[in-house]
Amino acid sequence: MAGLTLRGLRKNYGAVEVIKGIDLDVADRDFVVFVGPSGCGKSTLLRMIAGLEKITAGDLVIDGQRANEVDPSDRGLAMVFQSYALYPHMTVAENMGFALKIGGMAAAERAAKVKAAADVLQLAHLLDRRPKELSGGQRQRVAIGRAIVRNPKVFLFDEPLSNLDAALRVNMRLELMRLHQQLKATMIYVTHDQTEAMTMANKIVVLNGGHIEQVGSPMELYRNPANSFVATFIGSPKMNMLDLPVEAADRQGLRFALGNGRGLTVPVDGSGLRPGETARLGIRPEHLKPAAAGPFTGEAAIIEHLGGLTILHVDLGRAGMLVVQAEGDDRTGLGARLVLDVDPALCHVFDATGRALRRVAVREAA
Amino acid sequence: MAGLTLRGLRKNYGAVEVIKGIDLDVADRDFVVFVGPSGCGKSTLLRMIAGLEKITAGDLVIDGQRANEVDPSDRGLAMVFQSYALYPHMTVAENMGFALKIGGMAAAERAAKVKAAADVLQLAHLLDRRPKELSGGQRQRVAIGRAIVRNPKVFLFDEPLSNLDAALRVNMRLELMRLHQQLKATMIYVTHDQTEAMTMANKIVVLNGGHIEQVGSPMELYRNPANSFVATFIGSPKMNMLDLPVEAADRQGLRFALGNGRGLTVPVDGSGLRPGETARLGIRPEHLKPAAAGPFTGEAAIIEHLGGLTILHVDLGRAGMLVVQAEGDDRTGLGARLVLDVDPALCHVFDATGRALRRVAVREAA
Amino acid sequence: RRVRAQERAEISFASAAFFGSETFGDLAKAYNEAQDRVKVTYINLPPPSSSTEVYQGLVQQLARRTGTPDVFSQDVIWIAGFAAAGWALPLDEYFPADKRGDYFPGTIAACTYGGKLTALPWFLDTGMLYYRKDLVDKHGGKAPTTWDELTEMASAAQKAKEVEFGYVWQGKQAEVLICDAVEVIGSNKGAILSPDGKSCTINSPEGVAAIQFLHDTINKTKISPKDVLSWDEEPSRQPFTAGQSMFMRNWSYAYPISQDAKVSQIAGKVGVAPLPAFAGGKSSACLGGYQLGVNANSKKREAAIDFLTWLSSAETQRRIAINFGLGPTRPALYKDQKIASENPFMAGLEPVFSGATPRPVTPDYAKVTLALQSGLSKALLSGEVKKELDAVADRVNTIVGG
Amino acid sequence: MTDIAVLPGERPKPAARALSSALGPWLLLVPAFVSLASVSFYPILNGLWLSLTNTSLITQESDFVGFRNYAELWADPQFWNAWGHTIWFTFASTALETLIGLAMALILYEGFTGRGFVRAAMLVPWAMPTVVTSKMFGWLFDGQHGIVNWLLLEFGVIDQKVNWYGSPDTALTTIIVADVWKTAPFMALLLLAGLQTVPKSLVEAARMDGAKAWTVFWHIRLPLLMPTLLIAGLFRALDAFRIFDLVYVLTGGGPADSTETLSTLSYKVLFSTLSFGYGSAVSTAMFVTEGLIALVFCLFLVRQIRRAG
Amino acid sequence: MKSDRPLVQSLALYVGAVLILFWSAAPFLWQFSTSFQLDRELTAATPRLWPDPFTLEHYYNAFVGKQLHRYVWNSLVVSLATTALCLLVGSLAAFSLSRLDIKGRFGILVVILSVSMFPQIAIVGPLYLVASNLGLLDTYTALVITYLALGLPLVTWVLFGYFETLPREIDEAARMDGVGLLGLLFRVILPMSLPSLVTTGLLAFITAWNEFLFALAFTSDINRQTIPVGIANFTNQYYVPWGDIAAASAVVTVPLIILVLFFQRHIIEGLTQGGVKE
Ligand SMILES: Nc1ncnc2c1ncn2[C@@H]1O[C@H](COP(=O)(O)OP(=O)(O)OP(=O)(O)O)[C@@H](O)[C@H]1O
Ligand SMILES: Nc1ncnc2c1ncn2[C@@H]1O[C@H](COP(=O)(O)OP(=O)(O)OP(=O)(O)O)[C@@H](O)[C@H]1O
Ligand SMILES: [Mg+2]
Ligand SMILES: [Mg+2]
Repeated sequence: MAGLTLRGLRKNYGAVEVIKGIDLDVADRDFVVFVGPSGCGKSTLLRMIAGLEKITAGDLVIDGQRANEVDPSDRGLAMVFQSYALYPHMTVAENMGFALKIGGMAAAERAAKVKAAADVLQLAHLLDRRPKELSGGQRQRVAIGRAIVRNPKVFLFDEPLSNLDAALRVNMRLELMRLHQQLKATMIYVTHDQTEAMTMANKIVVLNGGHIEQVGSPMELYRNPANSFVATFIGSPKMNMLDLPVEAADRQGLRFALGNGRGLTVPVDGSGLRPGETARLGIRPEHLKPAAAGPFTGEAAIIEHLGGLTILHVDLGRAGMLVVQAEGDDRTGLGARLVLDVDPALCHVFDATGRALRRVAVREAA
Repeated sequence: MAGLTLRGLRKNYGAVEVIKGIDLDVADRDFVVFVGPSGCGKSTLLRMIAGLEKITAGDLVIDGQRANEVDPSDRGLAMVFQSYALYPHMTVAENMGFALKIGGMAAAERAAKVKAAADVLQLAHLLDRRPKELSGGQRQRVAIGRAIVRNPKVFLFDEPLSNLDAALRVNMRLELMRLHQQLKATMIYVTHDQTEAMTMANKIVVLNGGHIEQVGSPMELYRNPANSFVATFIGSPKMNMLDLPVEAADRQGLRFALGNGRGLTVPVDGSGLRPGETARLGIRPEHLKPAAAGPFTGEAAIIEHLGGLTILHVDLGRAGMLVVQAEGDDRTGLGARLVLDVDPALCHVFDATGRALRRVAVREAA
Repeated sequence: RRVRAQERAEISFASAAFFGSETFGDLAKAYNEAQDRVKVTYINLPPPSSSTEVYQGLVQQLARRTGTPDVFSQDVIWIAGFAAAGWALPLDEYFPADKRGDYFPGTIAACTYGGKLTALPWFLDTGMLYYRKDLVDKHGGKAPTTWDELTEMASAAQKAKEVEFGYVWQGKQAEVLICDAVEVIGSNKGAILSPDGKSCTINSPEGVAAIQFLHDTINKTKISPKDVLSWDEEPSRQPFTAGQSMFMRNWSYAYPISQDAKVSQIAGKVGVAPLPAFAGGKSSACLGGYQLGVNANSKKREAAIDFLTWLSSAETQRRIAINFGLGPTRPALYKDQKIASENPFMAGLEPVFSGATPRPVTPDYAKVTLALQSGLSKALLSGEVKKELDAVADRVNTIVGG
Repeated sequence: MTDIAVLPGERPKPAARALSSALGPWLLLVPAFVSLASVSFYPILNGLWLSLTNTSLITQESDFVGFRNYAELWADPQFWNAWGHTIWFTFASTALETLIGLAMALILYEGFTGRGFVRAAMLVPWAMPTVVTSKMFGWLFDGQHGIVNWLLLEFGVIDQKVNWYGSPDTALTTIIVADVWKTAPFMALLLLAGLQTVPKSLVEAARMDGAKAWTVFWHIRLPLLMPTLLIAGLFRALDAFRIFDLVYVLTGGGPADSTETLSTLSYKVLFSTLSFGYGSAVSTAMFVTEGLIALVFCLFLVRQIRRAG
Repeated sequence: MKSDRPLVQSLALYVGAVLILFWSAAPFLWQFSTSFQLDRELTAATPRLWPDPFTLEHYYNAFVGKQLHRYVWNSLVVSLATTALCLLVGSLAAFSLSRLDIKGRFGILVVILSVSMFPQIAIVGPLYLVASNLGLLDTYTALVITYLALGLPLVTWVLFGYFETLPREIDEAARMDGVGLLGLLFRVILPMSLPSLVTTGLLAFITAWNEFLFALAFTSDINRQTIPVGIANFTNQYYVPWGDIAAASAVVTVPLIILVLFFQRHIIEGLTQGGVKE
């Protein structure tokens, strides 16, 4: 098992630059998730690491050695494809043993390795089937098994769960996490689903338009997003964003003017902003609570009951909409008038460029 | 707009019965969601209503008239397909106007109708594009637009969102709900995603193996699932199920023996069960709370931080695993020992056939 | 006029398509314009290079016995078959013996089956020896009359490196091989079939010696390249007109080509002569060309005969000789001034045509020729001439005897 | 949207539509069947019948003789000679076309500048009329003036001109070359289409598994291409089995019957000797042999499809 | 993608491409060059690759002497009519087999295909008789009918394969939109199948354009004969005017080459995948 370092990695397709200089360290046994909107370059970056795309500029260092020109099969990586890419003409066992066979391993040894991997993935009873005789989840596990038998330094996954249905997706997610612990392997995982990123990663890399927006642990990103992109991308339902005029701002705090004559002071370093300018206030849905008094007032426009949770879409009128995540089965009726309160210490403020203002007197949220 | 009635609807493919007698009433302006696992017959049922599959037995009544033999295009329904099924060789406007053109409507009138529908869906600027020049969400809206222009009695949707990514799916979900209110239309919607069902439906039909498991409003199903199938299918994370020995049972309650010498009495009509038999205890993850004392003790095996929520997988040892949904950002560490409590009035009990035991002294959950 | 048009007897005429400065369609038109008794419709068949298709097309029409076409043209080798099937009207009463004297005797013989004249000669062609005048002058002065002379002169020229090949002929497994064989065998006093047409005599000593000679030209005297075994007319013509060969056996069509400077490297140096013979034998030339016939089921017999007579008349034959370059079947025309001035080469062909020999006359010719082609090809290739000819003689005997 | 106008559903059209929907599919097949029946079925049945008679245009006979023609065929060395040539021709040209077509397809599958042009050039032989091709090959392989001999001599491959069509050793081979030239592009086209259905991710997965170009081809692309290969091979084999024009124009079956194929034989029997009875027996025997070839291919195909799906 | 290949591999690729070019185009180019050379040069001891002297005589001969343009016209009429009919009839059949619930549709496909296995040699004779009885000899009709049947099996097969890849949901959407059976085919399926129509159209066109045997049997009138027959007719009695034939071949092949060049992409597309990529 091993670490991985990316230094100024770039990729051009003709004149178009798709990956615009990526620097990243992946430590041994990390579970790194690349997340970002569609087309941001996640797959491309992963494929560059795998060796399936040529690197235009920069260095890829695997285990201390520059690997830009190393053949995919010699990098000691294994990849699991979104479409699984199982060989349809081979049985499960043959699929899993193919790499070993090519590597020249003796049949007996190969069978043993395949058996071992199949046991880990509970595939032992399926070894003689062909891919078309398997369910989606089973195929997924075969694809992983094919990676496992090679005993790679690093596992690469490209949206491996996106072809599965919701229930199966949750199961496979857990299974992958279990596997990560069991194999003590380094894993790099691509997804556009922030839930997957949040639950699986110990390090999330948020990509956007070919560059890194932020790197950090899930809760770091959740609590301290570096900019409004990360803030809205991470967390579901996504963070409410209100563009509001600044009433006062200094190093210790920033006061927003709310339409109704009231204000809200957020403890951030507002020294770069002046009164009268507009800044963006970010509030996570679960931090808004119905209360007797509070800075926001509106009426419930849409109510989504999820059973254990209720999502309220509150229309503030001119100021926009707020999404509120209420616990349990909230009984608020459609059209009901709601007053919402929020702990200012949990709010985020972003300047015109989208950069987050530094929190002062950091207080952790509950 | 109109209602719909299904009476003993059946469908055979050769010797295999796929739909095994469905009775259902859909009222005007209902938003009915068919939900169930893959292969349970949702699509088949929807397609029988649409007229795309022949009805083997039973009656389909639309607006008071038997419609079994009516041609699909004459039933006054419109369908939105999972793959959108847009005509690739036509522009958006042509796609939307095609049914009207076939119906012989004059060009000017047609254009007006298409324009009106496009406005509703914010597609007006895309009318001259072809499907392949559209994003997934835009295609989805064109598919809906194609349905809208026909001014149908009932809209039928077959998993219309499953090809979209998570963020878009949430947006389109809201848009569909808005549309339902705006058009005041009757809608029948097929999905296998219980979240969609919960948030969109005013009536959920849970299908399984070709028959109806339960019909009701989302919260009805959530609170009072008729059987263990519905109980686990509805709600996410799904309901914990523990098979436990019955210590005592009567009309007023049922007491489970928990391994550790403690017990849990659930207020259900346990008169059909005897001590010593096994029954299934169902507890929703959000009803389990860490507490100083409680019936369950275990250690945190997997922890999923979702930001606003934390999902704990607690290993009870021999009794199995419990999934706990904790609010906010729970700080429980991996391997931590947890004691969990639950309000017995919120628990469910199912007998050996999976049928839910009737609750006594019904008390609503928070 | 319309009335008169209705009174005219309408007949049809089918023929393979020959090309020239006019077509046979034009001939029919000329006839229609020349008189007002008969009106001819021309049915165009494929060109003679697709003779199998021509044959098939003709047979299918004749076999239906509907009387269409009333008049048709035919290759020499079909005459016996058509006559035996009763499709061809015997013409003896219209062309008594005195009238037949105007034609080459060989062609009249070919038109006769079972003692009856069933076809009328139209135009003609035979195999002939082409030679390089310049080289012949050098190596003996006059065209060879025996195969030995030919071999000698050819070898001499080859040795002197004046030409690559001495003699080119046609050995492809095709109809032309039979023609070449008929000629050598005939020039050795042999024949492929007995005079009654009921047995095969190709494996007689004369026949074997003749075929052995052909084999020797390739393998022993080496005056011929082994390519001749895959050559029919055109491939053999090309090296000759390219100046690579001293002698060539070919039909008359090659003459104008070899004298055309645009195509030929040896224009002006080409002579033609009757094919040589073996010592004691006499030159023999395979008869080709087309003959005319009248459908036995024709309902307009008189009109058909009228047209037939016109087609074969000296006047029309002259026209064909000039406009199509095809040799007349009337010896008299070879002295004709007009032909001589338009197509000067023709005059020299008379002696060649005089020696024309028909191919085996049998109604089963189609089967016989296939067997012969195969057998001769094997004999020439393997060199086991006697053995192969014995074998093919057996096969032919079962065809013609049975 | 709220105006509930007259719904289009009120148009009644019960019986007519039901009928047309039941009969519709068959009605749509009618033109194809009429066409095939009139041009193919009738002659085939006619041929089957004729093969049981001694019909000959020349002898004017047409009597039922049972299986006498087939008995005669069975004992006819010419038939078996032609049969052998035809089978060999079919096998050799199909195999070569497959190999060359596959190589072409593999090259043209890869992206490189000018690929479109090369793809189009590849199809040239296929688009040329067979009549032209055969004349052209007669010309190219001419023993004396052929450019092939000239080139081979120039490059010292041979030391004297080869008489390609005049020697039994080379005649059939040369015809096979001509046929391969003409039809390999068609094969390449089908295989190219087949290659494009092999998902790219499989090839990438194999590369990750350590497979080099050759291994990828041998273990991934080829097995997945197998059904296409078999179908294309079947089409080609059946077509090759009927080879006629090339042989007829180039050698006429010679020398010494060494290039006689079933088509040329049956052509000669049918149209030169006009023995329709015997000739039809030859063509029916051809048909039967083709059926057997098709059967072998189909067996392989079914196995393949079962396996790979 | 292109740059991702190692040098050796690119090199091999280009060598392969050049070989294909040479193998495919060289014979034709040689033929093309022949058409500009004097007949005399063709039989010279050393072949000339470049025409010298250059002559257009063969083209003159072909068009003026042999009236090639008439054959070209006939071929065009016959081939285009065949193509159109093949596409129409073939798409009806393929549509019915692919879209409608016909039992034993694979059996029907196999029958259609097996019909094309019968040796054409054996069909010519009977058909000639039929055609002549119906007075169809020397008509375009006879040729078109025959070529239709010759082209139909492959056209149906390819179109069937293509239709099978088009999603059924499109049909169903159209049915919901009120389209009838033929409307579905002509307004929805066919417009979506353009690549495949191009491919099959080309297949049918080339089949008809190149066919020789039937054309020879059915036509004897220069006003109805097609190019292959015309070229065969160039050979008079024995004389084969190589230069003229080469010229005629060039004339008939070049348009096909241009056609193929133009449609090259669609040809392969038409054989592979359905047009709808979501
Ligand atoms: N072969 C290519 N040629 C040109 N551009 C390409 C190519 N492959 C990808 N791109 C572009 O590169 C960008 C990144 O693509 P990539 O597939 O890495 O996105 P992604 O983040 O994986 O998206 P998704 O979540 O949709 O898979 C996209 O804008 C895409 O259009
Ligand atoms: N044409 C058919 N012939 C035979 N069985 C069929 C056919 N179509 C569907 N089925 C069967 O009917 C059952 C119901 O299929 P259906 O497509 O309605 O499921 P579904 O609930 O829509 O599933 P999914 O969520 O996967 O779309 C399945 O078991 C399926 O295998
Ligand atoms: Mg991707
Ligand atoms: Mg479905």
